[in-house]
Amino acid sequence: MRVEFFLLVAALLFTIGCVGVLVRRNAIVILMCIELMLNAVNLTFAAFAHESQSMTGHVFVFFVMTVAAAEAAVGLAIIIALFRRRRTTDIDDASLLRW
Amino acid sequence: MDPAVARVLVESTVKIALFFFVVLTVIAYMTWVERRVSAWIQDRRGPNRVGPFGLLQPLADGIKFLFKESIVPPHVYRPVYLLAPALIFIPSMVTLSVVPIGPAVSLFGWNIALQVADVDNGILVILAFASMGVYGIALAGWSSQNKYSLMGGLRSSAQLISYELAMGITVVGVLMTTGSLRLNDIVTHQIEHGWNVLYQLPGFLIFLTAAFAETNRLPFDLPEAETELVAGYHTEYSGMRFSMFYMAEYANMITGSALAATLYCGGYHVPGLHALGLSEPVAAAVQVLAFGAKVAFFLFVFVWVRWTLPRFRYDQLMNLGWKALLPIALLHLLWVSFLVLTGRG
Amino acid sequence: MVIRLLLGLIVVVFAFAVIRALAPARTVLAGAALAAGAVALVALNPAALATVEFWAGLVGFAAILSALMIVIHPNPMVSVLFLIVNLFCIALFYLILNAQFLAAIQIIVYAGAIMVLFLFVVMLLNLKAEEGLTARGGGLQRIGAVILGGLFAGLLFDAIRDRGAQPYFEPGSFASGFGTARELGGLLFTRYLFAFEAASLLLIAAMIGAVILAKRRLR
Amino acid sequence: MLQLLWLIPLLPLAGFAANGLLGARLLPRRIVALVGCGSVLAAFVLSAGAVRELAGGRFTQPLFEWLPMGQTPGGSDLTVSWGYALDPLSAVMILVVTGIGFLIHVYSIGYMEHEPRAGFARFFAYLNLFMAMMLTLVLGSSLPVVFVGWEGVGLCSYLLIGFWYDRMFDEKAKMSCADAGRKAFLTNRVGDVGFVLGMLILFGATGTLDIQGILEGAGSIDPWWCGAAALLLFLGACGKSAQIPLYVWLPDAMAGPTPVSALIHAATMVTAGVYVTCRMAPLYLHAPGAMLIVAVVGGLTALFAAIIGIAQDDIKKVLAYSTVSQLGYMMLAAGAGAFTASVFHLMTHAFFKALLFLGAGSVIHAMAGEQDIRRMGGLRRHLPITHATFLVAVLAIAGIPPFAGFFSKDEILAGVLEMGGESGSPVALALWGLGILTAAITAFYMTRLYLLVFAGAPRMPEEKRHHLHESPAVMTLPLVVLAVGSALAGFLGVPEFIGGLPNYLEHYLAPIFAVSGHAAALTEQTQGGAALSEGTALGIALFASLAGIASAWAVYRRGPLAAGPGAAGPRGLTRLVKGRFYVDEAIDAVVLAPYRGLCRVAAAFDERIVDRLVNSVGAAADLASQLGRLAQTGYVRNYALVFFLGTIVVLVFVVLR
Repeated sequence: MRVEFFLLVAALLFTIGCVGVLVRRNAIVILMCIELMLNAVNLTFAAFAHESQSMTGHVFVFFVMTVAAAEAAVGLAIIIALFRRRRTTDIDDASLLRW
Repeated sequence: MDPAVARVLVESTVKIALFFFVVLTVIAYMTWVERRVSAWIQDRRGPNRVGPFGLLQPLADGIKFLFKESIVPPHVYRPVYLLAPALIFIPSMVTLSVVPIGPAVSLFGWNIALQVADVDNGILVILAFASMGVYGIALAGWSSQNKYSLMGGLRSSAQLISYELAMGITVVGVLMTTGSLRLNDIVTHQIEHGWNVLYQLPGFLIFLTAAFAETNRLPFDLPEAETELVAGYHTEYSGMRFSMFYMAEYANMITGSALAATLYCGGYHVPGLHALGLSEPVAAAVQVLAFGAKVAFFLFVFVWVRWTLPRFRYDQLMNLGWKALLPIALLHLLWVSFLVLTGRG
Repeated sequence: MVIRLLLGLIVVVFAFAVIRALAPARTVLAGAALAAGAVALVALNPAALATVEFWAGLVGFAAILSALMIVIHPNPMVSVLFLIVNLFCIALFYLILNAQFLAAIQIIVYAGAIMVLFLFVVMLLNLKAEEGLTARGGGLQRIGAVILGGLFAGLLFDAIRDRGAQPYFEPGSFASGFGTARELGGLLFTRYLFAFEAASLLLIAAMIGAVILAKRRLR
Repeated sequence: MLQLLWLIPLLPLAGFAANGLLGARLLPRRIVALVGCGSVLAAFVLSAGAVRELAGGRFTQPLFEWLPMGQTPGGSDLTVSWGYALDPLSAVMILVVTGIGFLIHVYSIGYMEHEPRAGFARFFAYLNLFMAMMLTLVLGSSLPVVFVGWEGVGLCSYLLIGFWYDRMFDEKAKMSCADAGRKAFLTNRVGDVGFVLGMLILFGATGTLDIQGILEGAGSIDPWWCGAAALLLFLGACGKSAQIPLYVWLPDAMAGPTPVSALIHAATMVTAGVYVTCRMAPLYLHAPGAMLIVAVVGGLTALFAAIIGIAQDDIKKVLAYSTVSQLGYMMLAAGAGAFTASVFHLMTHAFFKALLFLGAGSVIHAMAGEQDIRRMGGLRRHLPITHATFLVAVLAIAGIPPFAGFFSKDEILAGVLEMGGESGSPVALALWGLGILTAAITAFYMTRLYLLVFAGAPRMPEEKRHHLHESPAVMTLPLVVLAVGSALAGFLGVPEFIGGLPNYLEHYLAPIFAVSGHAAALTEQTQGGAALSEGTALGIALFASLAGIASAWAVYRRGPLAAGPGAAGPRGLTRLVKGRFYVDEAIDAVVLAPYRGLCRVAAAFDERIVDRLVNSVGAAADLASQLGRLAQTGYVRNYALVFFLGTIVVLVFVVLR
């Protein structure tokens, strides 16, 4: 079967993740959407690795996972801190950047 | 359909059927064992009415559960509520499916591995699905939409994550000595070099403790601590669903025992068996029985501990997990790597 | 070209519309549709069971469906569950792509650790369903997001399409070591050693950061 | 002693520093007074020693390079060095300044006793600063140095006129003391412009600012430039020495404490203009036209101020106008080329005018601040010493022999006659007439003043009369000394023809006023004799003075109530005179009103156009940011959306390329 299949799936997942980040207001969901995007990228890496028969792609996936783990940990910590202050995880309530 | 595929299909189906039959039976009788042993420990009689020694008690219980009305409270989050009990079963089953219960034997001209799935990354599969165990409980607790359940779910998720770490690290020790992720290789390696428990006693103990925590049994049964949380995550469950939680607990016990036996106690290995020079099928049978014996022993230990030790307090639990087991496990890992470097083990 | 872009746009918008119509009320229905499709396909052509394409397609469909559910469903917990499903799908993809080790750690790290963390937080904060995605924050934002997403997808499709034909590949046709932990470990500890150490540092930093951030009050 | 010249201005400056910095808080009155007077006394002693050592020669003491300005293409050095020069002229000046200055310092101790300590210290600090500046002015060896002193004394006069900046000076004109100070300062600025311009012209013409150099080079200057420079310098002199039309500030300068009026606005500062004119004598000798103008202006000022003086009721105002008129006299002399006479009169005037002011101060002190002579009278019994000294001064200024004023005034008149030469040019004769007339009027109003203050029956209210008391010794002593001075100073310049005494001053100053050949020639020509014999002239002058006194006696013997013009509501000429010819009002209408209008226009322009422009810039920025901030919704999602859009744009370029 063709690699394009995986690429297309990954592209769709990535797009959906993007849209999710833009659409949702719940910080946790947004974080999850980001994880989704990362996974889409991972999938692309794996697919290309498979195509070019080299495991470099796998290494990258590995590192992306590491980063994702770190990102999730910190992100969730931030969300908890935010929740403590504002009793909400709605990012629109954390709009202190506003004029 | 070419014969190869057909054979794979047939073999797998047979194995899976057998597997489920055995496991479910064992689970059923574990309930009886538990009650008898606890009775014995507490100097009581325990169930002895239904059949000889009450051996038919589990059957009766099963029937009773089946005919009980299963109530779904209106306030629960239905899909998840229904999903949770099933989720609890899957991980333990999957984990168990990669455990070799005996050496490969040739039957009817076929060479059959006594193991549902012989996976290259067996250890990884174990770790992966062991970590999945939390979902059932957590979701059950959450979907019940009830404070006690939620607390139970929270506790279990925190607890499982904490103890997985230690568990995983000790397992890493095992696979380092073996140099392979296949459980068969691990067993054979133990057959050749001696059981891991001899070299990695601390690791073994940590693994056992973590296994207790993973199964949410005393002294780690805080998610369902009846004195604090009514019944924790399965407060809202009743009838067959409740029994599924119950069975899942035993399934987990079996998995834990099987893993302990496989990883540290040489799996189906019987020291000095080849000296007897039995024919292959007989030897295989003996080894399977030996494996069963080891698992049975660990199951007994589970029960034994449950009725002996009191429950931890929550902070004690966390401290034990993070401040005691984890560091020890890391040190132990150092020790193991030292062993590997010096070629022993 | 433009047509392809529009096509991608329509695809995504349509998908969103459909799922919004069905979900969240009847999330089961989506799964049912999935199962039905699979069954129908098998009924038409049993041999498909043995082909990689069948399973890949099935998994892909499940993946996209679950991804959509993540975004659509107002209840964070459900989103978490569907994300787990999605991660499993991707793990399966890894298996199909001969990356067993990746598949394993995908489940261990993501499903086993990260998602449990999400689950834990959602339960800890005991979040209720988001009061309708249509709440304030502007429809413009949402519509714009969807349209842009469509464009984006269209562009990606276009780029993928323009890669030119690549040879088919057989999942089996591989050097035995490909994708195993041993190979990957070899790479990690030789060529990518520095990156590996850097990653470990990153993890420590993240850990400390998380502790500091989540601490109720620093001493 | 001569080498310590630089110390003379420095000592009072040190005193100023000490009193100014520490006086207000740390030093007790006693110390403040000690420092104030001591420094001046020391300066006086030094000056005396220096003058003795000088012995009529000339001594220059360059101290340091002040304004290094490189060289002209011609190669002459433009550097202005800070230095002092002592010659007979400046010798006379520093002796007068430090001597009288010291006396007035002493007097001030008593006069200012009621001041709070801070004010006391401030007063002495200012006085010392004034002394330092005045000495710098007098000793400066180059015009810029002189100018520094010039401005410095201006500053001090401003500070001291406004010393009681919180008090009202002229209720009718709504003029506070601070206003008076400002008026003086600004009026002086007008003159200073002239001074600076003249200085620059001379610099351009002679390539140096060193006075000696300028005077030596004076002969070679183009006559036009020479005249211009002379006139411009004279403009400056008008400012300082209160000549028409810039005299208006002096009467108002009486807002300051009386010692200040005595020291600055009678004895010393106001004579700076005369001094500079005399100092620049050779220059003027090269510009006869300018000299004529000087003479005319001086003469007119003398008469004009004297007339106004008749009608003043404020004791200090009377003295102020008499000062103006006397300054006019000096200018007249200078213009007539009788520089010696000018300086002579300057000196004598310093004595008796200081005496008059101090006497007036003593009176005011006794009257607890009352200054209106119509409410005085009969003080003869209460203030014997003051009365005696004051009488001496009156006789001196009225020109009664043998008091100082007689000689100096006579010499001036003689000088004017000499200018006219044998035939007696009509201008000279006219000027001489002016002088005589002024003499008579001066005698008149001084006598009037004396009679109204000391003679006749007391007109002040009862309770005041009990408070009347003679001033303390610290005030009367200087009076006595000055009285002696104004009685005898005249004998320094007894005209030859009377004989008896040689004309010390003339001989002493001769080397200065007989410099260049041209000047010598000019003096030769005038030396030829005059239209009238000196004796006759002297007689006429004396007669005029006596006439003035007699008429005044006739009018005011029985007090002002019987006074014809002074009594009933002023009419016609009297009114005009009482209104001081409305010069202030005239200046206000002619100069200030248009100026204010201009200011108003400028202000309007600033507000309407400039400010509005600036504000509109700010408003534009504000508006822009108001628009820009709309992009800042504060919702992360919006930012993310834009970010995503950007990504897509980039992607379009990458993919569709």
